Amino acid sequence: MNLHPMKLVTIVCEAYAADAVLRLLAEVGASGHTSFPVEGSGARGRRLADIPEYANTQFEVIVRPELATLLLQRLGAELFPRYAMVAFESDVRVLRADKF
Amino acid sequence: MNLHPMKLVTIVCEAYAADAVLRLLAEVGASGHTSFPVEGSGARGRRLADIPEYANTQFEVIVRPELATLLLQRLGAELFPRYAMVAFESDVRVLRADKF
Amino acid sequence: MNLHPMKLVTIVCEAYAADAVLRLLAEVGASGHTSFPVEGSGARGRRLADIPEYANTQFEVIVRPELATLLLQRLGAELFPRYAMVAFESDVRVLRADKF
Amino acid sequence: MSDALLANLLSPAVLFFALGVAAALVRSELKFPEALYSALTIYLLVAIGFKGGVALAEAGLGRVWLPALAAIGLGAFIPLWTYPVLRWGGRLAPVDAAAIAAHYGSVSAVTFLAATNYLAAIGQTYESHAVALLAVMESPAILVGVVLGKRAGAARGGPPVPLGLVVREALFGRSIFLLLGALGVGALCGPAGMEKVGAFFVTPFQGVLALFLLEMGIVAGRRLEDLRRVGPFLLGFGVVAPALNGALGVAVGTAVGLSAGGAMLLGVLAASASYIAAPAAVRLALPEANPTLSLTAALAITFPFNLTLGIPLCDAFARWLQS
Amino acid sequence: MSDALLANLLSPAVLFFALGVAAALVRSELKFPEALYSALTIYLLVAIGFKGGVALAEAGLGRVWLPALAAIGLGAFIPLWTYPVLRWGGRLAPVDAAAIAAHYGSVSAVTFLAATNYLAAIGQTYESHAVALLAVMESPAILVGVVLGKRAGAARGGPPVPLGLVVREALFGRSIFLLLGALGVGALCGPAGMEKVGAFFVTPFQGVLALFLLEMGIVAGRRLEDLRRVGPFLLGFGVVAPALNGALGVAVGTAVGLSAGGAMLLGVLAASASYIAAPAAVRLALPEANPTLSLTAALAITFPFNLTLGIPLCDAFARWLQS
Amino acid sequence: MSDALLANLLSPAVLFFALGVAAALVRSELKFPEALYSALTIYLLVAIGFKGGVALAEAGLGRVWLPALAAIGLGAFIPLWTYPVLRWGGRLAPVDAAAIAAHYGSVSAVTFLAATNYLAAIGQTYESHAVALLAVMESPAILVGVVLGKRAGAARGGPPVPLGLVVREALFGRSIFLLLGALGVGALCGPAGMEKVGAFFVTPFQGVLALFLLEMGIVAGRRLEDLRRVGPFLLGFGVVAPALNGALGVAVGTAVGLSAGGAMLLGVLAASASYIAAPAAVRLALPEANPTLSLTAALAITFPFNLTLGIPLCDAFARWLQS
Ligand SMILES: Nc1ncnc2c1ncn2[C@@H]1O[C@H](COP(=O)(O)O)[C@@H](O)[C@H]1O
Ligand SMILES: Nc1ncnc2c1ncn2[C@@H]1O[C@H](COP(=O)(O)O)[C@@H](O)[C@H]1O
Ligand SMILES: Nc1ncnc2c1ncn2[C@@H]1O[C@H](COP(=O)(O)O)[C@@H](O)[C@H]1O
Ligand code: NA
Ligand code: NA
Ligand code: NA
Repeated sequence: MNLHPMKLVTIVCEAYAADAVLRLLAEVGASGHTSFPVEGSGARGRRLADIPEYANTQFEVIVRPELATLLLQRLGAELFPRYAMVAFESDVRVLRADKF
Repeated sequence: MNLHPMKLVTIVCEAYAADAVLRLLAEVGASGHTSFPVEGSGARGRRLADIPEYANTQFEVIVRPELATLLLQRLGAELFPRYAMVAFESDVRVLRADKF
Repeated sequence: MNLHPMKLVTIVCEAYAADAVLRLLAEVGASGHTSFPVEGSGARGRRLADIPEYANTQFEVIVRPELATLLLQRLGAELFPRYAMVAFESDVRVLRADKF
Repeated sequence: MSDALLANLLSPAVLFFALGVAAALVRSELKFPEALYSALTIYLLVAIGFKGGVALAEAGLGRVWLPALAAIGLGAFIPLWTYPVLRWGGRLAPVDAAAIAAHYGSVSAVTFLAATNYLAAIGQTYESHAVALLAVMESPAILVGVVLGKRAGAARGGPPVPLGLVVREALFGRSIFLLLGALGVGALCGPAGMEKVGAFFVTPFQGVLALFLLEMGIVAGRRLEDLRRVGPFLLGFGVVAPALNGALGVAVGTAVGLSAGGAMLLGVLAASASYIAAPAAVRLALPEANPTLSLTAALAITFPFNLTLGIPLCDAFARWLQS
Repeated sequence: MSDALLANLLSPAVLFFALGVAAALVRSELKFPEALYSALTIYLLVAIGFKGGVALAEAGLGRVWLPALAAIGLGAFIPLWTYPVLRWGGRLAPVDAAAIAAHYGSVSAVTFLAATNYLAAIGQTYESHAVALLAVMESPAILVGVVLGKRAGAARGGPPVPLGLVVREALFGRSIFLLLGALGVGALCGPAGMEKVGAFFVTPFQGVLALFLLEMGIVAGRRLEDLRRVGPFLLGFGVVAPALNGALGVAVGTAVGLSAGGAMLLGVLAASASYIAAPAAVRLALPEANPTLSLTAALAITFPFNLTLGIPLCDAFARWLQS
Repeated sequence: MSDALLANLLSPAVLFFALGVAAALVRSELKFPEALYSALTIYLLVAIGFKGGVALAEAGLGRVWLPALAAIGLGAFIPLWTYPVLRWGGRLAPVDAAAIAAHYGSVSAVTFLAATNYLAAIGQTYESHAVALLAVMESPAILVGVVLGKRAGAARGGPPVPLGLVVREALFGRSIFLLLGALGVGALCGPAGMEKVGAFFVTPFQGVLALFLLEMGIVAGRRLEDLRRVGPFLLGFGVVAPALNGALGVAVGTAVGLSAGGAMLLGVLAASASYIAAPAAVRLALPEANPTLSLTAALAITFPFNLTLGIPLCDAFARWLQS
């Protein structure tokens, strides 16, 4: 079995930013994504997930290393100024590199 | 305080594969697992989590390094051909290694 | 674009421990957190998330490295003896280090 | 007929379904939480099962066994004719043909409910224990379809799924279990039980169904773009197969002595394609099959077709046949 | 007046709201799952839209177009006077002033419902198609507010949001779509449809609203600590603006020939601030605005004010004006 | 008696519970979303509290204070006798004995509801304000149990939990807060309020309870395999303790002048074990206790026992005592 090094980019943002994030993922060419609702707190206060207006979404995206850099760059330039969000990358080793 | 290096194996799969994944985890001898519903997209299309028939599940399993290899090997051989899924491992350091 | 090394501390615990975890995060000075409901199994048995009395919560906290050590130390000393929980740290690189 | 058709198209149920499709098409961010979808499904299945069980207790098993046998036979037969059509007519992989055949032989409870609403609206009577036919008709086609698929296709890898698991899923899956279980509860309680819980399970039922169809419209509408993946053959199949199965069901129902209303309901059951019970069981038993094909056909083509045209057509055919 | 006020404060709706606020204040771990909040919202919007649509079918469009035009004009006007007040009076950033103005020009369906409950309780009649005013009054203020915000503020970075997206959101957002859609369904079905689904959408309605207000109390109560972030100016604005808008709405309603009950409802609509439709659309169109300001003001100040005092005040003013 | 027993076993509530257990045992993938469980719990607690409050407003506090005091005393007493039995008879750790004692002294609202259903079904009257006894009986045992546990066991590590938090949880926990709050709302609204919201909170109530018991059956059934962890002593305790507490409650109720129906309800309350309020408060106050023991005993042993046998037994004993 071969495992292949990839980057996992994680984005936590207010739910209203979700469409913009999905558009960006499509533009940079991510092959897929996983997302789920979360709640949290940060610089822009508590985001209690009790009503949709305050909900957060977490995105997890596995990408090739060069794509990770591009994705984070554009996130920082285009979406960070507007929305409550954090983003980070980490190293993972995936099964079936051809999927990504 | 001592932190102990372990592997975190993450599996994202269609919900119908969840039973098969749990059986596999039991067979390889994982000491526990965490799971939650997610939605996503990938090679097999969008999986909108609006109805259970399309839902995805994410599994997170902390295992000793040698178990991680075995688990991923069997995932790739037995479940990947059948189900929509991705899997990857990453390095973590856990509190209380005796739990795993 | 600059990415900054940080620690991601992940805590999975029974939902009844959530208040204690949040108090601890405030005490050690974490700048924020993300959380979501999960289900799982471990040393203390299955935790089916079908009723709130059995639910689990996963916390993800991005902190500076020195804070990660402190947080895990106090978790191990104060909360591990009492609650069903696991905790681990991993390495991430964040966008906008000034947020944390 | 065209009056009845218009009345059907202007019923709250169909209009709310159309509204849901519209919401998906204009990409309104309107969506129902998954828990609400599940809650409504549970309510509808329990309510219909319970009501049917009470009716069964009143009617007695004597009047049900023959139509029930016919329904079982019908369910088992449909995959037998649809499989070769899909396999060689549609050039689908054996395992995909078998999976789709299983979906179309099994039934959709919501389509059945819409048909009973239709009958009530036009003042047509029917055997109130007909829900027993719905209950017994979910599993047979799934079992037949799975056997067809197993015979035809070698697994792509991995150990085989134990047969016990498959049978358990076909018999104890979410929707079948709820329906049969509530039927049993209703049969044991009888009218005395209905007096207690009727205000929840009967009085608001039609309104809940209308709300659920709004959600079904959104769900179906969001899958319309999957139609491209499905190909023109399956698109046609999704309309022609229900028409044929519906006619067959009406004929069989008439033959075993059902009233025009009852025969129409058996026709609608035959015409309907399962999108709850079959996907779960087939996915377990035939994981190599592509679920997009069967689920999209059942959900995005056949369900809307039956809701709007199939139901009045079955009704018209049943009246014509029995007049 | 003070009798009516007391009757309002002792209604189940207001008492359950107070209970919810109390739960949040004593930090009881009581909370509603998000799915239940969404389910109740969907139910209330569909039920009110459907009921209004049936009333519309009976009244005919002829009696609605003038008040509807007035409501649209009112909605578009409110941001025009509140924007400068917020911008220069409150020294808020242009984009924040525009966002808040949009929230206060748009409307809150739940406040409207509480007002109709109030009228029913005191035995005051009103035009039952008044819900059409609610439906048409959600969007105009959002569009005006967004234009004000776009003109005033340069984006802080990132590509501009396409205008089409914004208009789509303002017209097809969750709450507007449901309300207008159910209105259309109700208008097409008419009383015959109501007979089918009334047992679900009408009979239990007031009870569902009471339960929802319990949840609204928790939601508002949990945001009370955000009031500190909002500042004293906005706190005052959250009480004074609804009072002025309410009076304006009552006057306009009277001018276009509505009954005392109808004019009161238009007043309540003008007084109410949106916390579902506006946040979604404004967040999309003016992401630079701080959502805590507008949402906290609408949810934690103006909503409770209207629920307890605003509604009886509008009613008293309408009676006085028309007597 | 055996007739009444049979009638109870064939009621929709008990049959749906059995169906849920069966679903878990045959490992049907049927499950309710957590949000639906919470929604049903909220509905049931609010409905029962509100109804009880209205009854209280009509009856006046004068007729309630003595039984309420008796209920509080009973709740506080039960942990005092069960703790030593569990500690020395069952050789349980002090903190576990205290935790279980708290659960059995506190009460289960759903068991109470099933008992009122039972009384209604057999045509037995009872004091309609008896729900006040349910409300006041949740907390006392929790407080007593926590004190017992704190005295007995030194914490295994970590700073002690502030006492204020514990008292707040015991008084303001989810279920107690909802029940007492809705009771207060009902008492303030009176019959006028009931007229508005009764169609939601009263009419469909029994049906909602039946649906909830289906879910409770699944929940209990899925925990049956935890019985192995619990040991034979606790298994016996889960049946014998409710029988004794039930008899005690009936006797106390009779002594303070309750009717046969009212005394039976106090007996059922004493017999029932809490699985909502107690777990939350005890987990907070005595985190060293093993929650599997107390929750499994309450949920998987005592709840089914009371639902099927305990309720008719209490009723029979109450009739015998008062005849
Ligand atoms: N230090 C942190 N650790 C984990 N998640 C965070 C952290 N800071 C912020 N977040 C998440 O990111 C969201 C937006 O952050 P912010 O823009 O800082 O308000 C929050 O609601 C949290 O869910
Ligand atoms: N590149 C990716 N990054 C994150 N998650 C992914 C990615 N690709 C696939 N997934 C997840 O894995 C599921 C199955 O993937 P697939 O088999 O490729 O359709 C998807 O529905 C996603 O939830
Ligand atoms: N090996 C593991 N991998 C992933 N999650 C785990 C593991 N062990 C325990 N957990 C999670 O931590 C929770 C508490 O664990 P425990 O205290 O071991 O019962 C479980 O319910 C799981 O959600
Ligand atoms: Na069929
Ligand atoms: Na307004
Ligand atoms: Na008790």
